[in-house]
Amino acid sequence: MVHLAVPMAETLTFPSLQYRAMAPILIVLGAAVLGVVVEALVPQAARRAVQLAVTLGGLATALVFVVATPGSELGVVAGGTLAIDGPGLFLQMTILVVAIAAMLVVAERRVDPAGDAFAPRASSLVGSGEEQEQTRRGWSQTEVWPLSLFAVGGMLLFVTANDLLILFLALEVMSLPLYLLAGMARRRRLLSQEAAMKYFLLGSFASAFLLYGSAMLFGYAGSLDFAAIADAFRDKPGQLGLQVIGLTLLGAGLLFKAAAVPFHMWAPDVYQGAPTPITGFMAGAVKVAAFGALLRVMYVALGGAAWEWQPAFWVIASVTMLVGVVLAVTSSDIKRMLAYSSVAHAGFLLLGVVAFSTAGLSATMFYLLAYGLTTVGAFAVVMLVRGPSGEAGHLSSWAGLGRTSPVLAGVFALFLLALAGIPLTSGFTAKFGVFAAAIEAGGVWPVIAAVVASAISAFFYLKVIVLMFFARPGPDAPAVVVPSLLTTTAIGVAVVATLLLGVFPQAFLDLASGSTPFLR
Amino acid sequence: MNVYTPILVLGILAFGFALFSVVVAGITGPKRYNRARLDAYECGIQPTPQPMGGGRFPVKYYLVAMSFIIFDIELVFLYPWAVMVDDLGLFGLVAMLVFLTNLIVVYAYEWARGGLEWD
Amino acid sequence: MNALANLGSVVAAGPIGVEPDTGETVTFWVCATLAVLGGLGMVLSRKAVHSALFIALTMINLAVLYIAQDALFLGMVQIIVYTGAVMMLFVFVLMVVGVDASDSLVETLKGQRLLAGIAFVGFLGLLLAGVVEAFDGVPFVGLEAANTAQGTNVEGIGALIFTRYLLAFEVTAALLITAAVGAMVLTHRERVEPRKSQPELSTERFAPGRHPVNKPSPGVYARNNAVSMPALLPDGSTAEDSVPGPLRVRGDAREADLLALAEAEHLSAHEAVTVDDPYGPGPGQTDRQASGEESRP
Amino acid sequence: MNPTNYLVLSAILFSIGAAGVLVRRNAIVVFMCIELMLNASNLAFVTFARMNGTLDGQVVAFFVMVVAAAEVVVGLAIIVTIFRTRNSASVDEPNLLRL
Repeated sequence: MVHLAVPMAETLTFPSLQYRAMAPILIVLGAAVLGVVVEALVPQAARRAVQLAVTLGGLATALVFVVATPGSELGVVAGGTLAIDGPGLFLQMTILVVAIAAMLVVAERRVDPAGDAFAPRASSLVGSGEEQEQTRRGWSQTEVWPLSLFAVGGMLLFVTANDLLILFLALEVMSLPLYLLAGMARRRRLLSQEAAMKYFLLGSFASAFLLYGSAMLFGYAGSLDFAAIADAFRDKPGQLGLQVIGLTLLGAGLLFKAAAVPFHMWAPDVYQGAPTPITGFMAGAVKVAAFGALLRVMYVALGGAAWEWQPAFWVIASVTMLVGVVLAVTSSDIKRMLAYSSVAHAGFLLLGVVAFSTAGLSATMFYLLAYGLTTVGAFAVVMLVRGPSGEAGHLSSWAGLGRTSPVLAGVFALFLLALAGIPLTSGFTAKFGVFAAAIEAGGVWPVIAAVVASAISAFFYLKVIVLMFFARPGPDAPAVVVPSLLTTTAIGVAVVATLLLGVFPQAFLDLASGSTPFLR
Repeated sequence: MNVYTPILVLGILAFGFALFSVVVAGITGPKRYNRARLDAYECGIQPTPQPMGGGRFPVKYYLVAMSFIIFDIELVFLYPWAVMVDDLGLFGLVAMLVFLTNLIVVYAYEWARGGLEWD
Repeated sequence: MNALANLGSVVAAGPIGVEPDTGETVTFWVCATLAVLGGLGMVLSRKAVHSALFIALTMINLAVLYIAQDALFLGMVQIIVYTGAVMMLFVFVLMVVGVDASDSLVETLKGQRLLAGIAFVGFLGLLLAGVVEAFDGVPFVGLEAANTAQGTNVEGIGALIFTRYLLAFEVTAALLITAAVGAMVLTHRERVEPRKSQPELSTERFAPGRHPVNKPSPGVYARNNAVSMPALLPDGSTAEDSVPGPLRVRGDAREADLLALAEAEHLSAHEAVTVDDPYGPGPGQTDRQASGEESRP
Repeated sequence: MNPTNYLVLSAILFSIGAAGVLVRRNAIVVFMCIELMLNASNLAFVTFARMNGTLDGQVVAFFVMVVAAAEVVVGLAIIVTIFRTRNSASVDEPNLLRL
């Protein structure tokens, strides 16, 4: 045998797996696998209830484990591929809270007379007799739950990835279920499927760039580990071209998920086409995950090259904000408007990232918490305003909503004010934090651009509010549906968070700043 | 000569054989044409260009193709594990069992939901 | 396995921390040329099937280059997973979608191709500048030591997967489950009604208006041997259901040809067949006549 | 031969793939172009592995192949589904998502 000819094999050292530190990730992924088992074993009628219990139970347990992680468990775990540290835990907590709220909205089935927001079977042809029969029998595509759990598991990995390979894998674990979920809407299925295809093609295009960037950084540093890459940037001058290519392509891949200009073109189409609960989930949780990963990559791995990426990021941040708000002003569909608003918020968030300081890190994390919850709430409200053939997307049908259903319009107005960054809402505190961090880092001009963008954004948010409260309802005024307890809870959580983070933000600001900095 | 020569020779042989077969068949085979010869045989279908909507695979076989890929990947993971099984010991066995459990879950799901039924 | 391992060690014995030798140089230039041609062919060919074949060419050549670079296991996986499974799925989907589906190469956005070309050249230039600047003249450390640390290349990779990259390995399982569930959700049409049992099927078969026995077989005459030709009933009319359903649906069924009808009439009148043959010689005797060979019994 | 040639080849293939994504309109061909980009990345990883004398790069390339396979299953399922709904697989065709 060949073995005789070669030297004795080196003995292997197995990684010590710190299960406690990885518990939230393992719980969520385990719950997802359990969800697939449920799909296999539980009969159709009972599936939804069981899946709901597994999903919410899994997410809540993971949240408890995240919050209760003892400080002694913090560290770089799983053979150095995962960093469970303060920012990582804060971001994981944010993702889980946003995901729980989003899952409550996903579970809603009182709003649409036919059932939940998803096709009874995504494989049936639209409008076929088969589909009508499935709708009549009240079937629902319960695979939505395990798929969402896989996406959440990917997000939890994404924000703690400390290694280029795990970063890439986590990106895919997060994205693949979302591509699928985007194409499963009950109403306007073709639009939904086109959104899924667009999201998929552009998303894999972006992850190919991320991968090539990783390859270049691997070639430069000789290691996949973030800490080793940071050391290389510190100790190994030269090969500048390789550094720049690597961080540009890696940054492009991450900025795509964050929906920053010029990688934003998927956002409006996908947000509009996807089932609205999933849109809320994507807009809230994916944004948190993408920025979490971006923060870690930029601060830990590429921190030594900050002088290389900071100028470009100042520009990207400014352009993203301005392009986002200008496009939002011109859109007449409520979901597209919120999508462009999410692009603009990516720009504001980038201000915190590019500040490259502890203040910037904690401000960005606080912003993500505030923005994530507000967005989930806003999309939940969008789901409730319905015309005869589904959601009333066009802005004109929102006219006079303040008169017919003042509570709902008031809640939506609160969310819009928070997104605009009006004082006493979470949006104000969040924006104030990133602006301060950016000015501290010398980005005066980008902050001026941000103030201008905020002013423009206030214009279109207020336009919607004025439309709701001061315009007369049109002849085809949509009906506002009273949701079940699930969605009500989600909206309630979002309202409380929006007010709490706006009026008494200090505890959360302390939590965010107390969790910095990144371990490496 | 070096180590690449056998590979190169093998490649040339394979290519040459394919070329030889095609060319020789064309040269030595008898050529007798008539209309009936172009017809499909008794059980065959008329050799006309397929109209749109025909000549496609049914989509249900996608699941078969998908299962092939999933278990193909299982195979390429099993191979390095099998080669290293003595060194990896219990640790590797448990790691592999966790992985396999996941794939068994996939299999159970497909089976229970009728994804493996042939008709 | 033994042969593979031997090949691995032989290949590994080639370039060790030095310039690649002549054999590798030749391999590189042959395979690199083919790989680039495959890539260009994929982008430029009009039909999706041709694109698929071109990219398969690229992938196989990349597999050879992996093996040439001491990545024996990876070369094999490239062939098994990429060329064997992934491209198979691509071609399969092309068969589902219809092989004929070709791409109109007409630009939908004006000047888009020009812009893409410029972007291509610029991007390539940047990549090349960066890579060449960084590594020009840097020698390879080589994988001799790494490949033999655990015995062979496969064992070295196995050792890494199950130690440092264990988490990545387990996370891959999540990806595979997602893929399988996704494929099921999107393409598996679940039965609304339970499957019919044998007794139910046979009751149905004997219901009024159904065919309890075989349908008439198609008109396979001496002059025409394809199933798309309907059979003739004794009264000279055609039996429509003698042609298989799918052919009828697709419009592939042919008219019973007039020659055959005339023939049938003559036969029924016990006359010799003297109709002019509008199609040329039929099967059977015609082979020999057409080729001018000697006729032999 | 200069070992950098492998990296040059990888850059060329990656650029061809990226250009193909921008030029082609058929969703399946666009997806093939993305696969070419992943392959080019793998070649870079394998070359760097040899340059650095560690197997890490090969392991990454191995995982990328596995990820690509999962991605293909999901992506082609989406494309097949949309095709069944619309009997066409062109990215631009009756595009409801345009403003």
